[in-house]
Amino acid sequence: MADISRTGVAEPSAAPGGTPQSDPAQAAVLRRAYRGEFLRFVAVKFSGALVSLVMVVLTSFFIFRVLAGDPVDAVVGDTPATPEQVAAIRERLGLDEPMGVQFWEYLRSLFTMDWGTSYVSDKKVTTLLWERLPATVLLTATAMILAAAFGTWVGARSGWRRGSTGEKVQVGVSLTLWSTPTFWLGMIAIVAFSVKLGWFPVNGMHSTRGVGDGFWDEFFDVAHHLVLPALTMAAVLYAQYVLIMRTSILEERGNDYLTVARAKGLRDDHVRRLHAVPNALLPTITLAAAEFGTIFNGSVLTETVFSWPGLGLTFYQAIKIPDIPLLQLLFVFFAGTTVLVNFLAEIFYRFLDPRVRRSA
Amino acid sequence: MTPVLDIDDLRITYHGSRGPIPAVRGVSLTLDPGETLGLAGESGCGKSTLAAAVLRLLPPGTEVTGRILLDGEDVLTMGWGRLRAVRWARASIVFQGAMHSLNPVQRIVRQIAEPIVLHEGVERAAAEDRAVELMAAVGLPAWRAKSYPHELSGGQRQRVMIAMALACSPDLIIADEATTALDVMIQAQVLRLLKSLVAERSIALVMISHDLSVLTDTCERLAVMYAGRLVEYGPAHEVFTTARHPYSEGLAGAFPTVGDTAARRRPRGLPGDPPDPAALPGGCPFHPRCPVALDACATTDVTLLDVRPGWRAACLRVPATKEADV
Amino acid sequence: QDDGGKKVLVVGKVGLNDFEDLNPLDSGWVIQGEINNLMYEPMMTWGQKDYAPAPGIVEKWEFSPDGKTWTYHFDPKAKWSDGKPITSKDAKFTLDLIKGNEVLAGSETSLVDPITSVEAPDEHTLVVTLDKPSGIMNHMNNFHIMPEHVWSKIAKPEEYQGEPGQPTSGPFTLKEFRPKERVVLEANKNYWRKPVAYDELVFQNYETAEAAVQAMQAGEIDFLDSLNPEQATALEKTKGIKINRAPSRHLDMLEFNTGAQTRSGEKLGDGHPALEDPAVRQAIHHVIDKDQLIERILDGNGTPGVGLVAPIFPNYYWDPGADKVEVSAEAGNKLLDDAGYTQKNGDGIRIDPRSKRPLSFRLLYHSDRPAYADVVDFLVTWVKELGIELKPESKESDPLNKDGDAGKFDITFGAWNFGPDPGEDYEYYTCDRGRPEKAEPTGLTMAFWCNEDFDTLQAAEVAEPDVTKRGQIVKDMQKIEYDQAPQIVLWYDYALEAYSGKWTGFGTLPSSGGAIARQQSYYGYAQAHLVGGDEGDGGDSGSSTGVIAGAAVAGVVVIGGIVFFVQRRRTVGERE
Amino acid sequence: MTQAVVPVTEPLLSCRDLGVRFRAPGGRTARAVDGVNLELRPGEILALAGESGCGKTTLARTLLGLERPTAGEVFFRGRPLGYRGKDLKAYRREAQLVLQDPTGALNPRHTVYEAVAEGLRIHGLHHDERERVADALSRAGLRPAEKFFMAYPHELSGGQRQRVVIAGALVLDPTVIIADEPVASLDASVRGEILALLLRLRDELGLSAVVVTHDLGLAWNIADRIAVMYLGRIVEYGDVDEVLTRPRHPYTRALVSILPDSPVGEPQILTGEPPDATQVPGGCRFHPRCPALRDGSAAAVADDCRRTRLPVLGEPGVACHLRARPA
Amino acid sequence: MSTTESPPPPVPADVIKSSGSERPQSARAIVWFRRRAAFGAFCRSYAKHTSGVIGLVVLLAIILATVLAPLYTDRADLNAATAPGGRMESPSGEFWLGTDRTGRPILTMIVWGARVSLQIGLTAAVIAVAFGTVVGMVAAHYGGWLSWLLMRVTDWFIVLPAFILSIALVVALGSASKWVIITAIALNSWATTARLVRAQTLSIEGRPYLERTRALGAGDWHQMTRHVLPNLMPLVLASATLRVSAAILSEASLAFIGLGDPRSFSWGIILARAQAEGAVSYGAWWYVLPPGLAILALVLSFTLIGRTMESVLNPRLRDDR
Ligand SMILES: Nc1ncnc2c1ncn2[C@@H]1O[C@H](COP(=O)(O)OP(=O)(O)OP(=O)(O)O)[C@@H](O)[C@H]1O
Ligand SMILES: Nc1ncnc2c1ncn2[C@@H]1O[C@H](COP(=O)(O)OP(=O)(O)OP(=O)(O)O)[C@@H](O)[C@H]1O
Ligand SMILES: [Mg+2]
Ligand SMILES: [Mg+2]
Repeated sequence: MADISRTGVAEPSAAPGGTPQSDPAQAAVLRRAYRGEFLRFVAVKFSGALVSLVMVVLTSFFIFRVLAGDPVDAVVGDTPATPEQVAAIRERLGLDEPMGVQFWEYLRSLFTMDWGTSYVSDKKVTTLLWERLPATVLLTATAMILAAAFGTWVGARSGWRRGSTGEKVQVGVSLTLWSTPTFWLGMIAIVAFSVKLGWFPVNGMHSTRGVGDGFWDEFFDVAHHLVLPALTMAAVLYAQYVLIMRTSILEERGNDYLTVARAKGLRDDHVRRLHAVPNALLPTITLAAAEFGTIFNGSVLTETVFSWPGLGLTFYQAIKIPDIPLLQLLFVFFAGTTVLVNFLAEIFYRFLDPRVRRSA
Repeated sequence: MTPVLDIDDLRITYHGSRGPIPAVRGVSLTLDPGETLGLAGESGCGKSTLAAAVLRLLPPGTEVTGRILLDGEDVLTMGWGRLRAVRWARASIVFQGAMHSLNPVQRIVRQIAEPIVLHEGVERAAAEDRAVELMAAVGLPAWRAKSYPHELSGGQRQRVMIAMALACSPDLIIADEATTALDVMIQAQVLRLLKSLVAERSIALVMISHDLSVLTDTCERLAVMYAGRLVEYGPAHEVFTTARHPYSEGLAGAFPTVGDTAARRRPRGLPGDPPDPAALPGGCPFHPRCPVALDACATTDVTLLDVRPGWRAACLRVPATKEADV
Repeated sequence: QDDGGKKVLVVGKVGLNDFEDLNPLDSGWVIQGEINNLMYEPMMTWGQKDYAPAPGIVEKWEFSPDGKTWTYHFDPKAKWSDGKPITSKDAKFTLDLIKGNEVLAGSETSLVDPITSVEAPDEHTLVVTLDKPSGIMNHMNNFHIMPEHVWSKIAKPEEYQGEPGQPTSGPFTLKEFRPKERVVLEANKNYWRKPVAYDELVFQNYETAEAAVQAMQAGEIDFLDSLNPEQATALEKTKGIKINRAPSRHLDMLEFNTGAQTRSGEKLGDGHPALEDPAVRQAIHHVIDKDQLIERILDGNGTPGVGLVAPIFPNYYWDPGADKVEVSAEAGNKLLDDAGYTQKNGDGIRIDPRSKRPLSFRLLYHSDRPAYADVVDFLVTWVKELGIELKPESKESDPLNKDGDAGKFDITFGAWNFGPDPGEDYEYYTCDRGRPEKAEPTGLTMAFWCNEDFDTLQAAEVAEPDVTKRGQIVKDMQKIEYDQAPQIVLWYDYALEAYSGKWTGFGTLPSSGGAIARQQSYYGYAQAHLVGGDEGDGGDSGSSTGVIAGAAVAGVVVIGGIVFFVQRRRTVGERE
Repeated sequence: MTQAVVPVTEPLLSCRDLGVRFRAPGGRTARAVDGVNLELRPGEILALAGESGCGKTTLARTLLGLERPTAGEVFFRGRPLGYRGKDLKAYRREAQLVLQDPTGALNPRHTVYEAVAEGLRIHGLHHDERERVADALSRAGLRPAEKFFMAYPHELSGGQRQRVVIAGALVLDPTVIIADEPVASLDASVRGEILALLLRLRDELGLSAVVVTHDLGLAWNIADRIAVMYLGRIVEYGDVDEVLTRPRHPYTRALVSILPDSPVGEPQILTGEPPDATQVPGGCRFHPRCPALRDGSAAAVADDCRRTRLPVLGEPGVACHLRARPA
Repeated sequence: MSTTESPPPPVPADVIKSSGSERPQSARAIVWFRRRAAFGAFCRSYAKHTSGVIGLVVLLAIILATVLAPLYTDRADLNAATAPGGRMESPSGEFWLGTDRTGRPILTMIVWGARVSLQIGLTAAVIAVAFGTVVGMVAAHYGGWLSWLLMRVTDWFIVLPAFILSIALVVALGSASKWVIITAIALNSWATTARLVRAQTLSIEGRPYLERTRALGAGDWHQMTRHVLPNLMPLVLASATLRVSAAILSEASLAFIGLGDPRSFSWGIILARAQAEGAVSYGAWWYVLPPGLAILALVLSFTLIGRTMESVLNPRLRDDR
């Protein structure tokens, strides 16, 4: 009885789910559906990244303004200041304002991209950031490219040849590198290759005495300085990439499609190169992105040991003082970049990997 | 006429972490062109191992003895280059579980075309055209060519696998539990498709399953394996209905015929548990579970005995039943 | 020395990173001052012989009997690096500028405050009138005068960052300024005194002393200061490097919280009350074996500390002579017993009879100075003999200073670069500073110490225009401090400096064995020259070896790759 | 025992207008169960059959109270099922679940004893625990029970594991067992044994059971009645002998037809994929795949098939426009 | 890395029979017996991993050396005032690894420093893992906005450059005391565990045996304590082991940056001191190499142990060593 009344209710008309194969229009329908889902995915991830960024910004304020106190001493230098000077400095830095006002100022500074001036110089900290950024990019990118290229290559091979002596050696080397304190490795490298052998400059990015004025003179000078820090920094990253790639390959290796590929008559290294590696690379991207933050960790230590004039060194210098506005900006920069990279990696990954293009 | 597949006294032993596992223990089989053979047996009896051995796809370190002739050529002794040439061109495999047998990040057309490019040296584009034709043959529309495996349903994926298996016009297709994971209705669809394609192109088919009724429906001949050995081998329908080996009989009984009043409210099965290949009992390996075991069964290792030409069973009782039959 | 025949002196610096600007009128950091001193000749400078005020741009000067009117006569030869003459107008401009600018005046209060007027009756004469006599006018704090024709156009002089190419009065001009990295000075070819004997002076930053020492060992730099004893030893052993061990004006000390309170007597912070008693402080002084510390920590590179003035200032240095506090636990214990600290608790720690608290003091030390950490070990061990306990606490410099300002400590470490003018330095030990007005942290009050006799002397010292008389007063002040012990100066450590054997002639201050770097003058670098005159040397061959090494590394990688490949080929069969 | 209390005619477990919806990805709604009326009589074995994804598992779980219905109600002994903790707990002493995959259904870290005793412990029945466990195990065919007490699941064969799961259900003396594909993951040769066990339990203990399966042969083997589901609805419901030998719904007919030696002649293979619960067609849910519509034998009611919804099947019968109006 | 159920290791088949025939054992005794057997099997399977065994041996050696330190070294030697050696002595029969500038024997420093490094590493790891486990389990079990929030925070912590955040925290808190360092490190490493635990909890909760338990009427508590947690523990343990090595490295790096208590003798501090005292340029390799190698050895041993445990417990990585 109740049933009958319910039969009258109009139902959504049939969706083409029943007979899917024969309708070419469905390709378009599906594509549209996937695209919609992709956009929704992007939106979700984007809002997540946004929340993360907001958290970064808040954390930065909390850590450096609330936890860390009054940095006047850092500003005045070696010679002591009079109370009047101190007051003047506090006023100039806005430190005499109540926390709420400081927070408001802070928020405003975010939107105007005006992060204030460094405590130790009268320069804008953003200027300092831009000045030091290229050196960091050069170093980290070199290290990353080196590490990623060699790491994934070696990782893929050792994963593929699991149990072989070569694999054991590779994994052993990687684990050892992973366990080595970066700064110590740098110290040892300097002593061995610069001081004792004299192959590379001790530190810095340019020769102390200046080189010729030509582009190539400078290029080789910088490249020469780059070798040790880049290798030092690459060591840990390399280990990471080897281990990540190896794991991905191992996960991939158990899959039947590789047996199928072999059964089709592909030779072993084609199976690896055409099937296993591309598929294993995809999860590697996400994993590598998740480890992206460690690059900054490494850059602080490496740049410090090698006096490489990048952001890591700037951060270290700012700690020593501590130069709060600079630290604040660097913190937001490091964390923000990491958040962004992860966001992009997720999107990119989803874009690349058809397996996850559809969440259903 | 050379048989497509001629296996002689094949023995395969895995050397895993748990010690040697004799997965296949002396199997001999021949298959003529266009012939269809069903290979049945419960889990772990060595069916997939046997299939993989045909293309020498076993993991390194596996011990293989005996002889496998593919079109008269011994697979076990051929060089790697020749082996690669033979794989897929002579015999192809439709693997257990299509979900994992397709590369998830390659478009299916590319995967179907891959062996064509490899073995016939044609251009990618031409091979892909052929792939689309093959897809049509298995009932997949051309617009699906650019799909990724996860965009397809289970049945469609299995069709892709079949298209792929047909790609190089092999003489032999081995379908290892090609339909087990599918729903009944889809299973019926795929089976019918496979059957017609194989018949159309007179390809020999080895079909592996543990479902005797499916095999009986699809294949001319039936081979039942138990603990790495063939225990019965004969015409499909006869083996299914009047099995001479108690194991085959038990297995057949597990699949009742709807409408058969004898089976109504009377499920049948074998007592006991499947054997552990690493620790097989002495004598006839089936005797601990055998409802009609003789004392001799515990000590005599029975080999295949003729029931009648083309029908053999590995049971001590075979001659007796044969008499009774007469 | 370098390519193209350019002669370059490369100086390694640890701490070039502390500042980001080079404002000659506002040098908060020693290194800033050092660099500015190389570019700007002061009106009067510190005599190289004994730190006595000596002519700079000003040839000679005199003051009126009441010490309130000072007349300076400018050297007519003096000119800016752009060729324009340096006149008293420039000086007047600069003094007026400082006086009228709050920020700049802030760092020159003792100079600027007493000035009532500055007149330049002619190009070569400057007359400064004061409202009270001031000893500073003898050297005017080494302050730099700026060219009016340039600086009058600078809108915000306090924000001047240091720009290359600006006219200077000293031996160098600024060529390149990369904050935190590198400062390049170019020899001032128009220098009106003797121009320097090389072309460029580079200050290269190093994050750590170690890095700099390694660069020195690798021949990348020619000069390096602020070495620690091990580094000096290490460099001494390196071929072609020479070491200068020279007494300096730097000292390390212990400071006591002598009872932080405001002027109205309100208590500040949480210092231990027993430290208000000079007997306790002096008792501690008795167990500190400065010679042993110098031997063990500094490897002998230092002299035992007395007062704030280091022995390199003969005019001001006070030698305690017979009054010297002897190293004797016995004497210390007697002092404490006599002062009534006779009771001990179960752990053998003396009890303060007034507050009933055991004599257990917190000792703050800087977490980034390992030498202090080692001194702490000695102190803890030594004071135990007095029945006193020390509880060491390490802190970063910044929070440590903050605790110091707030009086939240018992004993802390401190360091000081004295002078050369005693006036400002001793200002910090007057009651004005020791007793802040309000009960809140004020910044840089020292031991919260207050002694009226000392204050009287300080007032007299500041106002004494006669250099010798002033010296005597300063000595008397030191004696009071030594007796009262608001702080215990541990040592005056030596400046340990290394220079390349290719260079020589560095001018030390004082000339009889002083430091080369961190001077308040330009002698150190300006007098240097290459050994054997003009002969430039090809520098190190680092870059070519580097290329070779790079090629070698690449080679190894390539070979490794080939080996890998070949090996894989061989095993390919087994893996299919 | 229990049969004496409950009159034979009154159903032990039933449901009325049961509906379960899930939120599916992409903001869609999956109507997994969409209007089901069902009755389980005491001592009866009811088979629930149908293609993958038609809602069998969901229905079974809802009957057990593991899933809360979004519409309709479940009745046990005539009373609506409560979803408060206490009510559910009481219900769960009476209705037990047997899952498809015995390997997964046993915690690999628990011994057989612990696995079987778990139900007793949850319900605080500490008295005679050992005896009860032993009894349940031997009733499930694991004899001597003590031999298995300390075994871990991975030391047992698949059939033995399923027996342990059944013993775990029996230990609480339930009246109803709901078995979701109880033998699907077992080896063919041991399947029969487990089914025989279920039959025996019914005969000996008077247990009622709902057996979810996609294998009609299995239903033929043990069930008394069968309900064939399609897309969240029951399309045909009746005695096994009746439904499987003379299927009336085209869907049931197709299912039966593809069996080997099928009693209905020519196999009718349905084209297309299994239906999607997020996209339920209007009219008769089966119409897009209906062979009767396709071959024209249902031309008379074709319009109804496409437009008119069928009433929910309340008692044995068939939900088909073709059968509703005998042609 | 996805992790799957870790079935207990294979137990010899005869166990069933033997325990069956000797009936009168108490349930508790049987459980203990089974646990011992399982543990034995775990050990056997662990022992097959050479690298894991090496890691374990090294770790045990380090721990032994640390625990026995008072027997063969004198803590007073580390007091600058009572240090026995001369200035920067190179290794000799008396001082195997030489001395620092105040005459402290480096070997003694390293041996006592191991205590600090281990203590900081272990404490930070334990705090991080405990916290991470709770967060992960709560997030997995309760779902809804709480879970969403927890996972956002977790992801955030995973993504952030941990070392930078640690530095920022220590700088902000102003003091580099042991607890500040521990907090800073722990705060930065709980998230990995939380994510792992959440994934694992979700996977365990999705297992049929939990469904069965629920069908039997079990409540949350029963499910968590009887099923989820025991299945989680091995993995958490393996994860904790890996956390320790990360924590030790973080501590050393922080100390090197200058954030550490200079009077303690953690290995990072020793290296920082060596750097500050000019040991490298002095050529005092005995001051620079051993602490670094010690860090390397300890971190590596924890890593090897953790990885081995992971691969023993995770069948996917297990197939063949
Ligand atoms: N790589 C291997 N290493 C060791 N043992 C193996 C390996 N592959 C299979 N086995 C063992 O060999 C035996 C036969 O396995 P096989 O896969 O051939 O069985 P199957 O008959 O195909 O079973 P199913 O019906 O489950 O697919 C099993 O006992 C299995 O455990
Ligand atoms: N928790 C859930 N969330 C969302 N959708 C679900 C959920 N459970 C089931 N569904 C959907 O409900 C429908 C019915 O599922 P159910 O598992 O009941 O089918 P089934 O008949 O048991 O299938 P099978 O034979 O494959 O076990 C399916 O479309 C499924 O996708
Ligand atoms: Mg198989
Ligand atoms: Mg189901």
